[in-house]
Amino acid sequence: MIPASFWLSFLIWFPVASGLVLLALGSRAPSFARGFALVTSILAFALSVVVWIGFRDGTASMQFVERIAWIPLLHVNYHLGIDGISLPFLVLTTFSTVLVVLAGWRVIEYKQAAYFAAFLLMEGFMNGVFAALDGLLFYFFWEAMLIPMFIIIGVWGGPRRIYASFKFFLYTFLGSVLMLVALIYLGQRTGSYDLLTLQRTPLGLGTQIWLFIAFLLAFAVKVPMWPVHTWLPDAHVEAPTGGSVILAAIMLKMGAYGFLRLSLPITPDASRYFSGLMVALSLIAIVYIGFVALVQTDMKKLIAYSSIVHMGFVTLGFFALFFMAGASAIEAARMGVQGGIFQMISHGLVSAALFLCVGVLYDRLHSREISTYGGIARTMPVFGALFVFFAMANVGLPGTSGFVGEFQVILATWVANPWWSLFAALNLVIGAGFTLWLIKRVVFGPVLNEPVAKLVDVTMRERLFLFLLVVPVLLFGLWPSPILDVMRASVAHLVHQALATKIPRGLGP
Amino acid sequence: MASLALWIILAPLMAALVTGLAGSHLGRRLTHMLTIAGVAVSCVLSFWVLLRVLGGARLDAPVYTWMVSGGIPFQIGFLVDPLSALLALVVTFVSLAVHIYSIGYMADDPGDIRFFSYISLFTFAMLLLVLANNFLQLFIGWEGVGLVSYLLIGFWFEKPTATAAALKAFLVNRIGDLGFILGIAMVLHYTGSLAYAAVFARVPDLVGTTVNLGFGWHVQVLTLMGLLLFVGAMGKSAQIPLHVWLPDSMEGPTPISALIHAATMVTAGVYLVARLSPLYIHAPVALSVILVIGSLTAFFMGILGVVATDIKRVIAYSTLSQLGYMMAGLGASAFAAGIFHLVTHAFFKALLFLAAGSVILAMHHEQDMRKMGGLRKYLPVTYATFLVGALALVAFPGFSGYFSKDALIDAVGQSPIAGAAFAYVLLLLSVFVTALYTFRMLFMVFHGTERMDAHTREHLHESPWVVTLPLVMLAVPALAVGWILFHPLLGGSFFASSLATPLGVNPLARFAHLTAWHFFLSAWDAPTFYLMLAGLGVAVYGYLWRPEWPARVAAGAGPLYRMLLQGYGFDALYLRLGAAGSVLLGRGLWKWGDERVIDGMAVNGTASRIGWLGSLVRKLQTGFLYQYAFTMVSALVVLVFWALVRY
Amino acid sequence: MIPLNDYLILGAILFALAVMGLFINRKNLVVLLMCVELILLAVNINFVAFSRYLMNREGQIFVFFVLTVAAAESAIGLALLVVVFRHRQSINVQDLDQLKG
Amino acid sequence: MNPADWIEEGVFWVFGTILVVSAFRVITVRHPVHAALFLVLCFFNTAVLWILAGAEFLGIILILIYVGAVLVLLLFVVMMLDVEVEKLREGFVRYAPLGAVVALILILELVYLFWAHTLGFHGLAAPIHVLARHDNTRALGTELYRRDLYPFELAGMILLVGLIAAILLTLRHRAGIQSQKPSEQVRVRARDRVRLVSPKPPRRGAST
Repeated sequence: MIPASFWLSFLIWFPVASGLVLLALGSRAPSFARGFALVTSILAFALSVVVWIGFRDGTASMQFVERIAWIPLLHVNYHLGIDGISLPFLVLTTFSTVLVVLAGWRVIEYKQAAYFAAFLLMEGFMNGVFAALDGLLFYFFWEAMLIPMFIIIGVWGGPRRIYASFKFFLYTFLGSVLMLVALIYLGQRTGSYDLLTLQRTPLGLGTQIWLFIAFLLAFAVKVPMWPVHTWLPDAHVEAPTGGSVILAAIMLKMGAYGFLRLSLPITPDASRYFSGLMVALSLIAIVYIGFVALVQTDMKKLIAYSSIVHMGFVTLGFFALFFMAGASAIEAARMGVQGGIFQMISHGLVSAALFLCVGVLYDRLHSREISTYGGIARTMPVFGALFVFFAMANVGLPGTSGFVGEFQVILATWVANPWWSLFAALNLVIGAGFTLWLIKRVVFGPVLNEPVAKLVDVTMRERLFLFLLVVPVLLFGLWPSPILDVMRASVAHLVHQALATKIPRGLGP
Repeated sequence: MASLALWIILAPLMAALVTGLAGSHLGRRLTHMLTIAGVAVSCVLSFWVLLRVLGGARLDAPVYTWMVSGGIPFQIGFLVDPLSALLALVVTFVSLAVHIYSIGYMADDPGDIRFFSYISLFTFAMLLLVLANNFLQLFIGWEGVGLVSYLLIGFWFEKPTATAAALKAFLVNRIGDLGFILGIAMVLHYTGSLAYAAVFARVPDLVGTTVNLGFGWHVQVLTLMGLLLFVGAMGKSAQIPLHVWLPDSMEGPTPISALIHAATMVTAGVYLVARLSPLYIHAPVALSVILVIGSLTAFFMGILGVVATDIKRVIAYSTLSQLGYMMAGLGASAFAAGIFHLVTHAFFKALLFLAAGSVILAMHHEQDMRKMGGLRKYLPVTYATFLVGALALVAFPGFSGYFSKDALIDAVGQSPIAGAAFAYVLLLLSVFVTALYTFRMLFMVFHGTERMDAHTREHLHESPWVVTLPLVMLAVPALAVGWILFHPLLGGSFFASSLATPLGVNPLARFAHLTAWHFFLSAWDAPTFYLMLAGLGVAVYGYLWRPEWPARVAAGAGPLYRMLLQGYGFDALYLRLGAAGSVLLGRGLWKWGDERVIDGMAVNGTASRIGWLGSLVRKLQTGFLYQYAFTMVSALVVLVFWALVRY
Repeated sequence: MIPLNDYLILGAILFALAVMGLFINRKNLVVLLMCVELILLAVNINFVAFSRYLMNREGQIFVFFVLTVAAAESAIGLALLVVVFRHRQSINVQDLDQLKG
Repeated sequence: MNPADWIEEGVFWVFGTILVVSAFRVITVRHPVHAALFLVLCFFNTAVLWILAGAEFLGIILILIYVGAVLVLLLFVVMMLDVEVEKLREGFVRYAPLGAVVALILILELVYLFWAHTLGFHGLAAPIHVLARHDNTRALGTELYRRDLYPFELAGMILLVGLIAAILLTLRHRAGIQSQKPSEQVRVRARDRVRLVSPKPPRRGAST
């Protein structure tokens, strides 16, 4: 049976198929491999843009739906569809993949075809996570995506890549297995793995709590939330530039996306039950990790920690919604969730850009230590300007996309509790502290050593992918409306789901 | 009108973008022309807009919807009213002067294209701030000027002190922004909008509402709102205790000190409070705080100017002190007086800085006043204009500073706000201090013995016309603007639609029927005149007649003098508590929290625990079939036994 | 008519003996293989007994398959035995520890 | 109790006892060959018991196929290998008592379990006559070739794989043994066997 719409399937399986072709090709024609990868990724990106154009705003219902029975015995369906929350992430995924292919163009020498193949496979699987509407399909893509990443870190990574890749894999796998248990329980109990059905199924509070804990372990590791964040710095430090980009831009978003797709709508009462804890963890992430980031000596580690801080804003925006009080509670809740989602997208762009910047430096001097550099604004003026620009976006300067999400979250959190808002806003100072201190030590200052004095400025290729990121960062900073308009209806629906109780009447506590 | 406002903003932006992106292809002359043209267009349009505003035109319109979130539209838009139109003109005019000046000042700097791009960008951001009709845009411009300030303080990025000062400026400003953004959150929460008009319309309803901060702590909504927003103003306008960044910001090129750190950006906080006057008149507690902090800043920062030896630092401390005056004026709810002083200060302080820059240029980038002296005859134009600026600064009757500052001090004296008496005394004392450090600087630089080395003396000559022209350009308003604006601003109804009048006693009521001429004539009646003369007298005695005297006084003061040299120890405290403390905390959390507890015990601990368990179990795996068989049978025996007991 | 219990007890005794055989003949690989045959035999006896007393032939069919697998198993087991003996000149179980880490 | 039952009971006890005794001998005799022979005895006795229980087809194939093929193979292998019996008996005496105790406990427990608790098989008075009237072999055949055809084929496949595996494992190529290689003989070409050379005459005066 041919589904009515094939767009999402194509977005998932076209990169996967291309990746397999590249794998089959082996290392026979490296230059063909990268060209092929580039064309594929650009096509996928174009396709996702087409999907964006075809997307209808103003409705929370799923669009581009495909549904075929997959394992009828278990009531598992191949069920795809997107709403306003998942659409921006699809586009972000395809966009990041183009960047990654460009970033790995000349840098990767060992098993080039396999490198690009891994990213194409991952692109497909990540699209799958964002498009899946069936629990088991979601889980399938969720785990499948780990494998290429594991390989990318383990094969093309730095000196401690084996430790990092195992830590990454085991950490994330531990959590997600519990998610599978929760999904199977839901499937057994309701006879359906359909996420939309599960979102409507009434569940007692006790059940919801157990389910929420299982989901939480899966998603909190992925986000990552304090205190299960320690895999991220190691993974980032050891991963090749492309791996870091995808890790930061997309993979971290999976956890938060999971909260939106599973935790909040399926277990709203448990989410409310645990929301205090979640807010506390988010605030700890923002402040604690901010201080930790301050003292890092490794650029990638610093940016990795800064990612955790920014993801803290995301989870804060999501879970503060249970504390909104007063007349504007619903509006504030929506603003918080929207802010969180926007922060995810913006962080995807900005952290990707920062990792690419570090990659540019690493390709030249093969060091990530801050102390290696200093004064590169003298030798690499264009790069210095771009680095400062992205750092400012990371700081959340208005006019860049980094501001929009933080702004909304802080604004919304005030409604929940002014003190939380104060803690979150501390990032204005701490975040500026660690980011600009990095800039001060790397970009500014006198040129201290010979290698830095010999640095050459960014090439056309590097300029291309960095400017490709400048555009959306600036555009969405100056005019965030397009993204917010797309997600508005879906967010409103989500907030409605999260605030409604699902406890069957008479079973409440 | 809207398109007019748009072009005021866009002209410098476009100049900045073109210069920044393609400057190296355009060459120096073209970039200079381009940026100056951009600002000139902006300046002319501002003037025109001001004329139309005088004719009664107003504008409060959105340009585009930035976003809609939580059902609330956040818009970018313009508010053109007397306040913003006046400030836009001041900003563009000073900026134009600085642009022209920079051609000469930055002539031998390799980065001057970048410099011009930055200052045009700054002009854009400042205009965005001034012309905003809502808090969001205000904040965008606010951070935008902060960014450019950061870039320009660290303009000579190979100087470690410059980059450190830039970082410090940004971080201290961010502490202010922390309060500011919380204030914005509060405004949004309680009024449901960020547009000025809508917010001000809702403010009267909020009187008496309290917010529960937990721990049984209830605070008036408007007070808290006003205080939080004032924290932002404190950061930007460098009020105690967030003032520490401004003296260090003198690491930047001198034109920047004139434009950003004297005339425009640092007064953004003053502008903010004045702009929000409809809110502040309902928050007397917040006004008291502003008044006290402003007067403290005015007095104590002024004293620091007396001991500083770097010419730019003296002017920087003077700027701090004058900002304190403005804040005190606002705190006394004499909003018009504060803004008036802002305007006059913008001209004469920019003038002073640019003149100091001219001196520095002539002295081959020597800024230490102890190595100057007697420059009067080498730099006649600079001297003349500097003198005008100095007289304006000390509020010599007839100069612009006199009209604004004496009116401001008078208003503080009239104010019924709590703490006004205290502030009044401090401000009066500051008059003496201001005169002292200003004339000290004037005498040390332009009079007395020539203390520079021979080489420098041979090359001393007046700066080129691109440098002196802006000095003259600014000297004219420093002289005249007080006469022109005194009555319309303080007495007339010029600000009627922009600034709120206080609910109770209006401290400016006395000026309603007072013309500039009458105010000039009444100079003899005010104590300020005599305090100023006293300051002048001490300076003449200490720096012209008996130059060895100040050193003796300093030696006599001992610890007090050292404390002043260290700026009351604020920097040391912040360095130890803020910077070193954060690094220590961060390292502790990282090494102990992350690596020891989480990774060491939880993550790798789990792994090693499993490894240990594995090594135990491994001993059971002998590989001998008979042992397995025996174990199986034994287990079976036990199982069957269990079955027997159970069933 | 013999009760079902008798068959089951017979199977149990046979099974216990066979497992003990595994235990006490700790070194002789051939005897170990024989013990495995005995265990399967014990199981098959139970199958046949149940097949009779439950009035269906499922049990017998199962025995049929068990025999098939047992035959294949002993064939391969003996082949391995021959190979092992050829390499080490011994069928002592304790000598076969190359895979042990 | 009628005589037929007496006979049946007697047959069960006699053959059962022999079965147990011979099984005991399998695990205790010194020599593997003897053990194998006792195992054959076990299988014979089991076959009788199965026939007694109405599974005559299984009883027959147990003797024909299992004893006839598998156990003979076992015997063959045991006799072929030159095993040092004494070395393999090390530790026998040391572990025998413990093994005996555990075995005894297990047996006692099982016996008690079956006697004391009928495990829900109370009502299963054997409907022996129903089965007896039936042609067991035919019935089994029909089921195997109809309903269970698929597993049956699989079983065959398993045997085939076992066959191939056993051959592959034991097959070895010994160096230095002369044998015909038919494939090479067939594949041979004339020019591999005959090499035409056209020697050049030595240059005049080169050697002389």
